[in-house]
Amino acid sequence: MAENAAPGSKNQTHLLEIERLLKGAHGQALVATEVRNDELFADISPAAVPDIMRWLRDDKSCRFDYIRCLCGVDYPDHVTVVYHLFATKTKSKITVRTDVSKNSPAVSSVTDIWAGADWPERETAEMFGLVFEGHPDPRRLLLTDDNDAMPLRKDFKLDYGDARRGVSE
Amino acid sequence: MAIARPFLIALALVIFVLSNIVFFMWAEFKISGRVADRLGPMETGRFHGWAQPLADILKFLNKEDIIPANADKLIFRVAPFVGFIPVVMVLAAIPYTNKIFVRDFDIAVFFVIALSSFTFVSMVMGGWASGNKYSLLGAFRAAGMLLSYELPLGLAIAGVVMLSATLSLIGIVQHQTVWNIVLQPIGFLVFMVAMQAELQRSPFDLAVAESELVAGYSVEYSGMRYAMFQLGEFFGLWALASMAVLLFLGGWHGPYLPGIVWFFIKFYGIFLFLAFSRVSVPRVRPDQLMDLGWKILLPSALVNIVITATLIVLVPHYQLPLAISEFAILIGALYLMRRVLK
Amino acid sequence: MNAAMTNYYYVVAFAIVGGVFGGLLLTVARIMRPNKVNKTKLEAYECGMEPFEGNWTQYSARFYVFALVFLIFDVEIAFLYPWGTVFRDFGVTSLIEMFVFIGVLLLGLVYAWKKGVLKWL
Amino acid sequence: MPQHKSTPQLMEINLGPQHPATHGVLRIVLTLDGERVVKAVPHLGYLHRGVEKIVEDLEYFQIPPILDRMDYVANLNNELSYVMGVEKLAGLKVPERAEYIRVILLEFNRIMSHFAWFGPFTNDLGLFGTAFLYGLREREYIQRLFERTTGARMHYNYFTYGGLRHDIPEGFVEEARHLANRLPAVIDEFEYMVEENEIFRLRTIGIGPMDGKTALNFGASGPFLRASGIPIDLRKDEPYSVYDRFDFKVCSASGGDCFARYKVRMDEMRESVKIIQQALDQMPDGPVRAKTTRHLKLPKGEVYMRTEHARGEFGAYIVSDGGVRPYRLKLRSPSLSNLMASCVLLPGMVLPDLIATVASVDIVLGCTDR
Repeated sequence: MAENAAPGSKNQTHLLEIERLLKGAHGQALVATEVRNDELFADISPAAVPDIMRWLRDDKSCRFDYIRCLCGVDYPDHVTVVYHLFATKTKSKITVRTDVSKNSPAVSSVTDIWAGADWPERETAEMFGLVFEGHPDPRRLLLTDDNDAMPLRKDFKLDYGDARRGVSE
Repeated sequence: MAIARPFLIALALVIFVLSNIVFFMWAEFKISGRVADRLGPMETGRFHGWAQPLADILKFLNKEDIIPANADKLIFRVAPFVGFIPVVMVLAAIPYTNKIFVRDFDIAVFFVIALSSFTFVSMVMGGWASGNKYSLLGAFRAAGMLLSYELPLGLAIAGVVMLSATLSLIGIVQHQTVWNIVLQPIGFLVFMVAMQAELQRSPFDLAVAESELVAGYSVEYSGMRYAMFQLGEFFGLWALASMAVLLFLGGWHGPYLPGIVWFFIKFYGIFLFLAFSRVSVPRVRPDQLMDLGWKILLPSALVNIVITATLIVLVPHYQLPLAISEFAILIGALYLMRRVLK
Repeated sequence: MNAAMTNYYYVVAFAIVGGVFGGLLLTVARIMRPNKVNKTKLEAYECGMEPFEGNWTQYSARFYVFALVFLIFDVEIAFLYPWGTVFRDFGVTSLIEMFVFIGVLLLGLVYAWKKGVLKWL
Repeated sequence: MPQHKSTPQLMEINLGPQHPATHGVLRIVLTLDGERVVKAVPHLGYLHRGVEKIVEDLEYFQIPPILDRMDYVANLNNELSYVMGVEKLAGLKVPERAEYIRVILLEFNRIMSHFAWFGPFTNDLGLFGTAFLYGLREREYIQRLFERTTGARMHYNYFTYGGLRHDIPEGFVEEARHLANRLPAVIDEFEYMVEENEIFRLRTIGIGPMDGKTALNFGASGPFLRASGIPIDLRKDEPYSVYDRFDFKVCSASGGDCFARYKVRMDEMRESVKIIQQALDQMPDGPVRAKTTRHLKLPKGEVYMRTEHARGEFGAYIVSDGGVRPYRLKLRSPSLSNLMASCVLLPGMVLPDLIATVASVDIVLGCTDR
């Protein structure tokens, strides 16, 4: 499939170049980076989110001008916020992950960088109990206003009643 | 007996028109069905759903009548009657042939125009009194349409009045040796467009505007009260379609067949036009509607009057020049409009 | 009774029949229909939500201008009809007079148009 | 004449959730000045069923039927992103025949979805019923093929990791070819029906224009984005499945108004027909399903798989902890982003234009709310 570009392909080289530039510009905030399957993965510290994101959009070798997906993943000790970015010119992809601690679940909003992060951030906020600092309209998106549950956290269990009887483990 | 006579005539006429309306409703179901490539009602009454309108009326009778708590109850109750009674009164002035008519009014044209615009008044009243925002928006729109389409309608008829020098509908028909549609194509077109607006038929059904205002002025009306608005509209259709036939299509004139048959052939021709136009064009926007009324229809109607008056006074045999110049202007204007819109 | 009076007698009769007929329909409906109102049913419809406050609002000022222009032209129609029935008896004079009348009103329309008050929205 | 200057009294009104033109249960709280929209605040969540939470309790093979219930107009397109993501994580190789059948069904599904958009769109413009039923009629012909193939009318549950649930029925190819040959004339008919209509043009041209840059910034995708003059189509840009073997062009239009959105969808259907015809010609024989186990265990890892849904980019972000259930499955819905983008257009519009614009975006609330 066209998916798995061979190592050393044009795209791969470009991603490695971005990885190098990223390390140079924001090395101290990077936790880990990896190029796999035509995609760059970068783990960053939450404090560096606004800087790195703005750099990713504005730097002329990156130009990640399109936010595909913003979501959270709940782990036992932290919530990871995952940004899937895309550059429409070079067609390169990057996945940025940042681990937000559950004690102070705050991360800077990226709505001023990509307006498309608006509703996904609202959704992530209500589903995981996060706070996106600087979000222009931090209301709930899908849940009712009086619902304080954080449904997508793992400690929130669905109650099926009898509906799941007989489903194998 | 002389005192009871008008009442009996009125009752007979209302029942006659009502039976026609039942047919209208059925025909509209079937036409809009066939146009949309489906069958329309097929079950009610076995034969092609002929009883569907009756079933609808029965349903209206069975519906709960709800008057919202914050409605202006008096006006809310009165509004359907304001829409219904004037269009029944109009029936008194409409002749069907030179023998079959109720009364020959010498100002029949005036009378019909004046009373048929009461429909809008009832909409404004009903929409305002409902105490609902959607109906209020519908009422705004109805009022705007009343203001904008009353004028072209009246001015389009003025040309006909000038040709026949009378306001009596019977007189106007008798005067039409050549149908007025030939002499007054601009007037006819303006009349037809304004008529659709007066009747709240698509593309001018803005006061109802299902996809925008849910049901416009009639949001809060249910059951028979709602049905009365509908009945009023159908009676209005009866009145204005008859007017179109009498003023522009030569009324009962026609070869071979008796006059009354000709009248209804033409009448149902107009009805078919209305039924088809309803299902084939989208709705216009309120501002486009106003623009059409004020900036196209009103000036065209005035141009029509000016041409007609000038030719009648200055040219002895004015009929042929009038027809030629009107058609020339009409075709030119339509061509220009198409160019602009493309 | 003269003809005009008879005409209007007929009109009144038609009005009464219309009113009685409508009333009859409502009465029949009143007998047939159920009547189980509750508070929710009596609420104003607003797409299934509880309505916001204030169901009546002001009319737009534009509306008033429309109504004025309408009134002027409606008066014109009222003059045009009787004129239309008799104007050929007076020949060119009546023609010019009416043209001046229409012209003045048309100027008014053009003025209103240019001023931009014929914008609905 | 002095203009009216004092502050007008504004009217606050709910448009939806129970409204004929909000395509389900979208609720927009409008602040109106007359009929001019001053402020439009969308409220979502009336169809929120917690898909992302439910799937965490399901095994991988149980998930596609849940996804069918998201975008209930283009169901197969929903399934694709997810099954391809699982395949990628598991390293499954899908048989060629299955890929081709997938493409054929996906493109038919796209056409169905566009038909189901076209009808309601004209309905919202006030062409009551006519074009709506034409759209549904054509949809029904394709629907029959789907019913025969998958055994279900709406919730197909036909794609599965490793291929398809079962092979196509007897006579599928002939019927599909017949449908595909018929469709261009149908699309021409639809265009003729509305495009020559002055009122349709007046109501759509120049209404709700969105420039490409804004659309991109808002993460819009699909026909909505392409109508703004940005020809991004994942089938072409990041080819998945066997899309790189077909000859088709990415349709885009300039203007970004309602008419452009309409035009793009119409053109796109023609391209879909081309893809279907090519796929039918090239389709090989063979198995339709790779060897897999029922209780599939995915290796630890994550994948973001995106496909070109009928409405735009549909993404499935699967995080696996090595078990039989996904640790997290995020579904990126194209309707959500497109709706979000279109909502900035609404203030300043008049009510009928607002209805037309929201309708032109082609939202499905099941997909938006998940």
